[in-house]
Amino acid sequence: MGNRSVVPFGPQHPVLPEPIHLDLVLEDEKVVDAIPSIGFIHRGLEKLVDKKDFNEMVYVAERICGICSFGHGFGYCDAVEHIMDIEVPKRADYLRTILFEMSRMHSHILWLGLMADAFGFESLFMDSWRVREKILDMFEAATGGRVIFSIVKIGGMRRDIPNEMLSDFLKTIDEIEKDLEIIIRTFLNDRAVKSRLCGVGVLTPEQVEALGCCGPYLRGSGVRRDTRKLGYAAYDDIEFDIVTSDDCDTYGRTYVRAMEILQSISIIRQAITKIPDGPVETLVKGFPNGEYMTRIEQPRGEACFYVKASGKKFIDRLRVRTPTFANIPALTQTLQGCDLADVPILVLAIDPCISCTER
Amino acid sequence: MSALNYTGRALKNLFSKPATTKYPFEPADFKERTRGHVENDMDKCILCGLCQMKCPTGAITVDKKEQTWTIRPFSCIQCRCCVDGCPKKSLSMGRKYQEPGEEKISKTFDLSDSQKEALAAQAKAAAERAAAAKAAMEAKKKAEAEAAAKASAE
Amino acid sequence: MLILLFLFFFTLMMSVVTAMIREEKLRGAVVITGSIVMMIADIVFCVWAFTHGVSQNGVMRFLPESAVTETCTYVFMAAEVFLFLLISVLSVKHGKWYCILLSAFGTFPVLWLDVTHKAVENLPMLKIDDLTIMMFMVVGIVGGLISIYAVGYLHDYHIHHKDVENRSQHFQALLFLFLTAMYGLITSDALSWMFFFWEITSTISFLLIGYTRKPEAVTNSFRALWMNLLGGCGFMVAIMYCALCLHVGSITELVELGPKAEGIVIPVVFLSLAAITKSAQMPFSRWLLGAMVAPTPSSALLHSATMVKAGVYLLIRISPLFEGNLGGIMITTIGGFTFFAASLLAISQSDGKKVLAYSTISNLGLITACAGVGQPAATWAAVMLLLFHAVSKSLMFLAVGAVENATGSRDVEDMHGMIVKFPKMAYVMTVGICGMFLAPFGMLVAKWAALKAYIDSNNVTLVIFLVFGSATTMFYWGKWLGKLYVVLHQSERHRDVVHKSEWRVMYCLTAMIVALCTLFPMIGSVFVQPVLSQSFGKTVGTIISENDIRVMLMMLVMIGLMPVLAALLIKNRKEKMTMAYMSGVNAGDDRHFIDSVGGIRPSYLSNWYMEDWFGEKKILNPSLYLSAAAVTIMMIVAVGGAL
Amino acid sequence: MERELKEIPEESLLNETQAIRAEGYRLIQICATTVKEGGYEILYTFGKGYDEMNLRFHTDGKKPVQSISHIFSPAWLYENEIHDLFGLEICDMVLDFRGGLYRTNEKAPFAHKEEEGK
Amino acid sequence: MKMSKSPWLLHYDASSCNGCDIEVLASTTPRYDVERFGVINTGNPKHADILVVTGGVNNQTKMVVKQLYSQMPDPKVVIAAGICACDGGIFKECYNVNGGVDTVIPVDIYVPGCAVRPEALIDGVVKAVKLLDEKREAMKNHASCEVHYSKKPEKEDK
Amino acid sequence: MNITMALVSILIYLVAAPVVGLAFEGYDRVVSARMQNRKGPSFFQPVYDLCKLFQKQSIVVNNMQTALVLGFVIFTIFTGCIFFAGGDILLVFFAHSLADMFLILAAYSANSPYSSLGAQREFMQTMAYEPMTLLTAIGFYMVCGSFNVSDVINQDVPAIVRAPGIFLGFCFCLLIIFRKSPFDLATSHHAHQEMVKGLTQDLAGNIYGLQELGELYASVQMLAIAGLFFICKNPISYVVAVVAVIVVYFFVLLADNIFPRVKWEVMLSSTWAVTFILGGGNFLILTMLKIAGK
Ligand code: SF4
Ligand code: SF4
Ligand code: SF4
Ligand code: SF4
Ligand code: SF4
Ligand code: SF4
Ligand code: SF4
Ligand code: SF4
Repeated sequence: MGNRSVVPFGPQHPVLPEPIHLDLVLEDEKVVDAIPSIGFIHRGLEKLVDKKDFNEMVYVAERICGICSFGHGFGYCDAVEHIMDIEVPKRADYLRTILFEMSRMHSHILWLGLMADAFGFESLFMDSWRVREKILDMFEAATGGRVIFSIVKIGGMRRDIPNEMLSDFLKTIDEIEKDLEIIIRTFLNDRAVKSRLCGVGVLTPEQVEALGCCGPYLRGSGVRRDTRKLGYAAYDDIEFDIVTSDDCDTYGRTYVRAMEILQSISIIRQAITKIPDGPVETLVKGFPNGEYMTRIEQPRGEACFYVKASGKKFIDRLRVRTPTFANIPALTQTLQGCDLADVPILVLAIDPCISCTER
Repeated sequence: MSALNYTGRALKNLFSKPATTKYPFEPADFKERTRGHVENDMDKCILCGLCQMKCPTGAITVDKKEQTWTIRPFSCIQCRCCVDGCPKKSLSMGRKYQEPGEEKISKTFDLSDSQKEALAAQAKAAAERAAAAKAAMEAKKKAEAEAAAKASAE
Repeated sequence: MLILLFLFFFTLMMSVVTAMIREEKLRGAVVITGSIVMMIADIVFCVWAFTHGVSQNGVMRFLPESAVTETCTYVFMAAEVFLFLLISVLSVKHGKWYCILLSAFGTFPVLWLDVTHKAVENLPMLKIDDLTIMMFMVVGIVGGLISIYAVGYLHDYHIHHKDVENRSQHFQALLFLFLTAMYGLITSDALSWMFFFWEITSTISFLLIGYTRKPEAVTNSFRALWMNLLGGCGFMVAIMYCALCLHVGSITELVELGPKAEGIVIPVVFLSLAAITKSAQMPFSRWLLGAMVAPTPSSALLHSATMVKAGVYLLIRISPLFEGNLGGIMITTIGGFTFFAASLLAISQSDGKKVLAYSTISNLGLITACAGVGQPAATWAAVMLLLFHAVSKSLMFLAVGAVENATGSRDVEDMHGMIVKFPKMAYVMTVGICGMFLAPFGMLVAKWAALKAYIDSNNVTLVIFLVFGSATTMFYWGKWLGKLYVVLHQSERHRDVVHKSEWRVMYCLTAMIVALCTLFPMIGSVFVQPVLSQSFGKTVGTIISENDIRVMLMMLVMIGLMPVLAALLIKNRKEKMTMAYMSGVNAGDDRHFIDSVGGIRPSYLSNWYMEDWFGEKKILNPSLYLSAAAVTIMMIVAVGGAL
Repeated sequence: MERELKEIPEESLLNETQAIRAEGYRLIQICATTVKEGGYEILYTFGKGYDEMNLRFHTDGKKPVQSISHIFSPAWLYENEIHDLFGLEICDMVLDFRGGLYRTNEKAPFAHKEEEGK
Repeated sequence: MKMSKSPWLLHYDASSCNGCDIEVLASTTPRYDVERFGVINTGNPKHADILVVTGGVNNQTKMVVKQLYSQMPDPKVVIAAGICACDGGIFKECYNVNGGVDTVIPVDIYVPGCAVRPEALIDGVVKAVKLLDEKREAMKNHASCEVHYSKKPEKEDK
Repeated sequence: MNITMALVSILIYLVAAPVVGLAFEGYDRVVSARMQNRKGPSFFQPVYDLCKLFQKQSIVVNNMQTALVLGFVIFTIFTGCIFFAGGDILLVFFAHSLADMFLILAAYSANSPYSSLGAQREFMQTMAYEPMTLLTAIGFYMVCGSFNVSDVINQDVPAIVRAPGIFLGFCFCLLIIFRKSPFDLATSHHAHQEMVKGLTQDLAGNIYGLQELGELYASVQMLAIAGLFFICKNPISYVVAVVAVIVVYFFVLLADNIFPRVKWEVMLSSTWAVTFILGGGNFLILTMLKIAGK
């Protein structure tokens, strides 16, 4: 029967504000095969190490992605700090943790909104993004930027966040928590919403491990692994449980993300109460020499920053393996056999950040 | 499992005040730390060129000859690097962002007259010092040469 | 009267003559002239019958002298034995023993009836009324046109299908023979005569389906045979019962008994059984699909326009007997169900002929259901449906056949972009398809009348079947129509290998559709209403109000003006041409895009077929079982109740 | 977290990988680096729980590198990337884009180390 | 009625870091709600009046940007949102960044910022909208039309 | 209804329908925005939008598009004329599907994947709601003994009294016809859809404007049918009908804002189920009443 057709999905496509391209092989509305192409926003920024010195690379690293900009800046600094054996002041570690978790919150809320948009629930999308603005306000107050912060540096933080501001944050976070209640309830309990999420893109724990997935995508399939438990920054001092879900489908992933927002709220509260006073940066002397790979938990999962340097102003190699990159093989797998109407949902399920994927 | 969870919020929103700002009909409110644009206090700048060197996008040009400091706001990524690195604290971050425009303008600032004078004075002083040093050096050389000549003569 | 005889024997003679001419060119000429003569005779006969007898008395019945009847009866008996032998020989050859049994069971009791003179005698054997005239128009004109079409078609067919032995003279001969039988069938009033022609058409259909002699064709032909023979057995039982218990021998007499007569239900259900097998209603629908292996002219003529109509023709004839009895319920349920189920099934088909086949089954279901209501208004709708369907559907078959010869495929998907590649054909098909389902074209009008009639007869189930069924009908026709209208820029045109004669035939049919749409109020009131008034014994009022007719004619005119308007528009506007949207990766035109690996790939989107929902695998068997159960139960109940 | 780095000869890549797979590791990443002295080194990182296992070998880039995508299925993505950015031939990938994954302005931009400095 | 009252917007991410993208999207959400000015975020070039491009362009997105631009009906305005779109930003030295959007299509309004602020974007849209009216006036005099199809179809499709 | 009356009401329809349609759309835009806690556009935004579309350049993918879209508009308007001239409701629905067919063909003709997908889905939608619309016409016939609008409005009691199920079923279908969540499958105003804009993907500039105009006429017509349920001899009933239509539309908007979009399977089966239960059930009861009444 001659009813197989190939549809170019993306790079310009409204449910994918980012230019990923998929060749969807369709049979009616069924997707029988999907081939991704991810080269559209490749910039080649890893090669910038030849042109920017290791300090300037922080600005580049931050702009690997605008959503978890903080994490990328941090990850890069962490790797260099390891190579150079720099002890970061405790207060800086706590500030980093707080900002990191705020990033996670804003990223997950953003994701919830986009997901709502993907299944056509416009008011839910609007509501999520309304709440997110409050977090951006906090960012702006603390760092002066809404999405790109320019606040970490090798050896600590460029600016301190005063304690009064931190306690204001606590209040805002309470508000956010209240606002989120109905949003999370709609996502997790609404029958109509569940009908779009449950049973879509099922991957068993074995499959996600074999496909090398990470982040909420992994935990949504019941695997308990969260790189934060490695204890970088101040995570060692903070109590939190890894959120997992045994649903193994897009609903599970949604659940994990929704719960991680609440978890971040709790982490921020703990960190703000525990934060010590003191300096936020140490002096950095000399040039890095050696190699190191930092693994951190970005909102979308584990990101690896591999830095190799040979004692010069310019490092030899920076390689960033981002979570989306790791999840793309899983995406292609779940797309096979899904409905066309599920494609946006499945693409969003990995929370794609093509910017960092292609760098 | 429940249905129609969102009905209440939708209806409530309908009858409550929207969350929308009044911008552009009212001015936007920026936070104290907002990184909007780079300002240079031309009273303080010494045209050392450090900012030009540090800027990751090359948005700043310092022309020592013409005594101007130029920024291309359509290249500046508000990283605040120049501000932090300015030895004279002449740079600062303004809270208002650069206005959008039909052209990628660049803004050139002349050194303020007082600063020009100060710089000139400094330069003069430096030149004098240099001249003095030169003179001293030459005198020394001369002395040495003389001493050498003396020695060879002996 | 002479004209009728001429028509009859001329067609028969044509059959014999074509069978004997080997030389293709000559045969073609003979067939074309013969067909034209036949069509003219047919029209003359219709006009004559209409202006004489019929218009005055509403009906003409012929009571031939008994000597003639006698002779005919013997001829028929001989022919029947011959048919039986033919079937037996072929069945033995292919190891299908059960066909012999069925054939024997259908043939011999009737022979016995005639031989023992138990049959009712001194009957008016023939009857001509408006309905007959209408059928004559359909059979004669559509049949003639298709015979002409077949000349060119077969020529190409054998060019493309080298593996099939060229037996086109037989094919042509059988077509004429079939037409003869059809003429006989529609003029017969006596049940036994009708039965005789009935069996002939079954056999010819069997032979034509097996034309290619490929294994698949053989299997399908035997499936068609046994189902039709089974129907024949039903017919036979009805005849026996009528003769032995009710002492009637003709349809007219049977109808005169009225729906309330004692035991009437038995012949009614058995005749219905015969009718639903012939009209390929569920559960007997599968033979019609199998019949699609036959060359297209036979599909167009036998399996859509005429032979399958014999079943519903019979139902229309006896429709007054359905009022308020189990036979009626059985027929309406089966018909309504078939209408809905077959249209669902058609959604999942991409083979053009299969879509047509399912659509035929579906529409026949609608006609069946209409006839089964037993109300004049419903029967009016049935007759109109029959008329429109015959013309539109045969056009579609011919068009698909022509496309297949021109492009090598009859798949709907391959008609992608026809408007650019083969514009003439696209327009012809557009008329054919619109004729099948869109307002203000014929089928829809008839469907509308049917709907009204169902509501008025308080038949809730039928209304529900109809509303759902017409929605599904729209889907499968609509997506076919859509495929034709894809504009594929700069595509190569198909070479127009379709013969002039074929084009002429298709143009004729297209014109007929348009004419029918324009003239349907007149046809309805002049031809159909009188028949109904007479057979139902009451006057039948207007079915569709004048206002609506006016509105629809306006729509028709507007649609007619659309192309003109379009032409004007395109002339006077200068639009910017741009590429179709493909997410921004068109490869420089709007037929290709750049795929994931950087290659260039043609862009093409197929229609939806939704095998998982409407596929044959999903719903064919359940609906067959369901309908089989329904038929069995209702027959048992009806027969049991009557006895 | 345990972290281990093994330098291996190029030929034993498949064997080592196979063994690692058998131990229940997953693929974390593959990273190629241009070595100043010439050639490339390729670093494979595998993980099991929080533990990490690295393999590294040096290749001169003259003969194709074996793909491990038969052993670790997501490897095709990394390997295609390395092929496109470093110009290394990689053979037997399960999904081969043949250079179409990143359609970069210049071919294999990482193949050569640029002179340092701005 | 002025065109400026209903600017529909098409957003394309040519190679941005997402920072600008999410800010473009954020400007459609309740806080900034550009729909106050009639802006609808259509995903379809054929319905759009304003093309908002974020990020610099590379050879692969160059075609896409060009094509989207050509699919928009006149009058149309292009906004380059973010420093990357204006001149390549921090990535302008990357081997795979050709520079700002103006290397490919004419840009009407540059909106700076890294990331671009929603307020700036609103200002940009307000400016763009005025241009729409101007262009409409200019367009009344000449109607452009161009056809570009490949010469010959390669064989039959499917 | 005599000829002059009919002509007058057709004239009023031709002029007023776009205005009413735009008013409803403005109502839609404002209320939706407010439900999403946004300020939203002005009430007159749809007017601006439409005017803008007509000022844009016309770009086409092929030359047939214009003609087909024009066909859609002409027949949609014609459909309304039948209705407002007091014509046959059944014919109104038939003409409506004819008009829709033109739009679908326009989408098909573009040969773009998204247009074609939109066309398929539009077929699916039509297939989903058509049984219910036919039943609506039948319902009027059962209640009033005539398919003609002119007879329906001369009833003593409004149709809603005896056909509440059919009314509800019809309202359910309005969700599909107005392309609202959960059923905006074939195209959508806010294009966050896997289909991009589906059906209207390749219509641009003033041709898209034409299509929008057609949709306005169509939606007014559908709202009028919903209102027809409330109309009887009594002049006050017209006021009731207007209020009822506004309320119905409000619920459509509410549904739009509290549901995710569903897949076609769910749309088809739920719509058919509603048709069968509400429409079919109501029809069955009406039939039984009729038989009993005899
Ligand atoms: S996923 Fe986020 S960053 Fe990426 S395009 Fe969408 S909104 Fe922007
Ligand atoms: S995937 Fe990478 S770039 Fe994208 S948001 Fe996450 S960490 Fe940032
Ligand atoms: S670093 Fe400061 S003092 Fe030096 S040139 Fe720049 S602005 Fe002037
Ligand atoms: S310390 Fe500063 S002022 Fe002195 S030479 Fe260095 S850069 Fe120039
Ligand atoms: S803020 Fe950053 S980008 Fe802007 S001028 Fe200063 S250093 Fe350059
Ligand atoms: S290229 Fe021209 S002639 Fe060919 S299909 Fe397109 S519009 Fe028609
Ligand atoms: S301008 Fe800044 S925020 Fe925007 S895309 Fe470029 S790097 Fe990202
Ligand atoms: S082909 Fe040339 S002249 Fe004709 S419309 Fe196109 S651009 Fe104008």
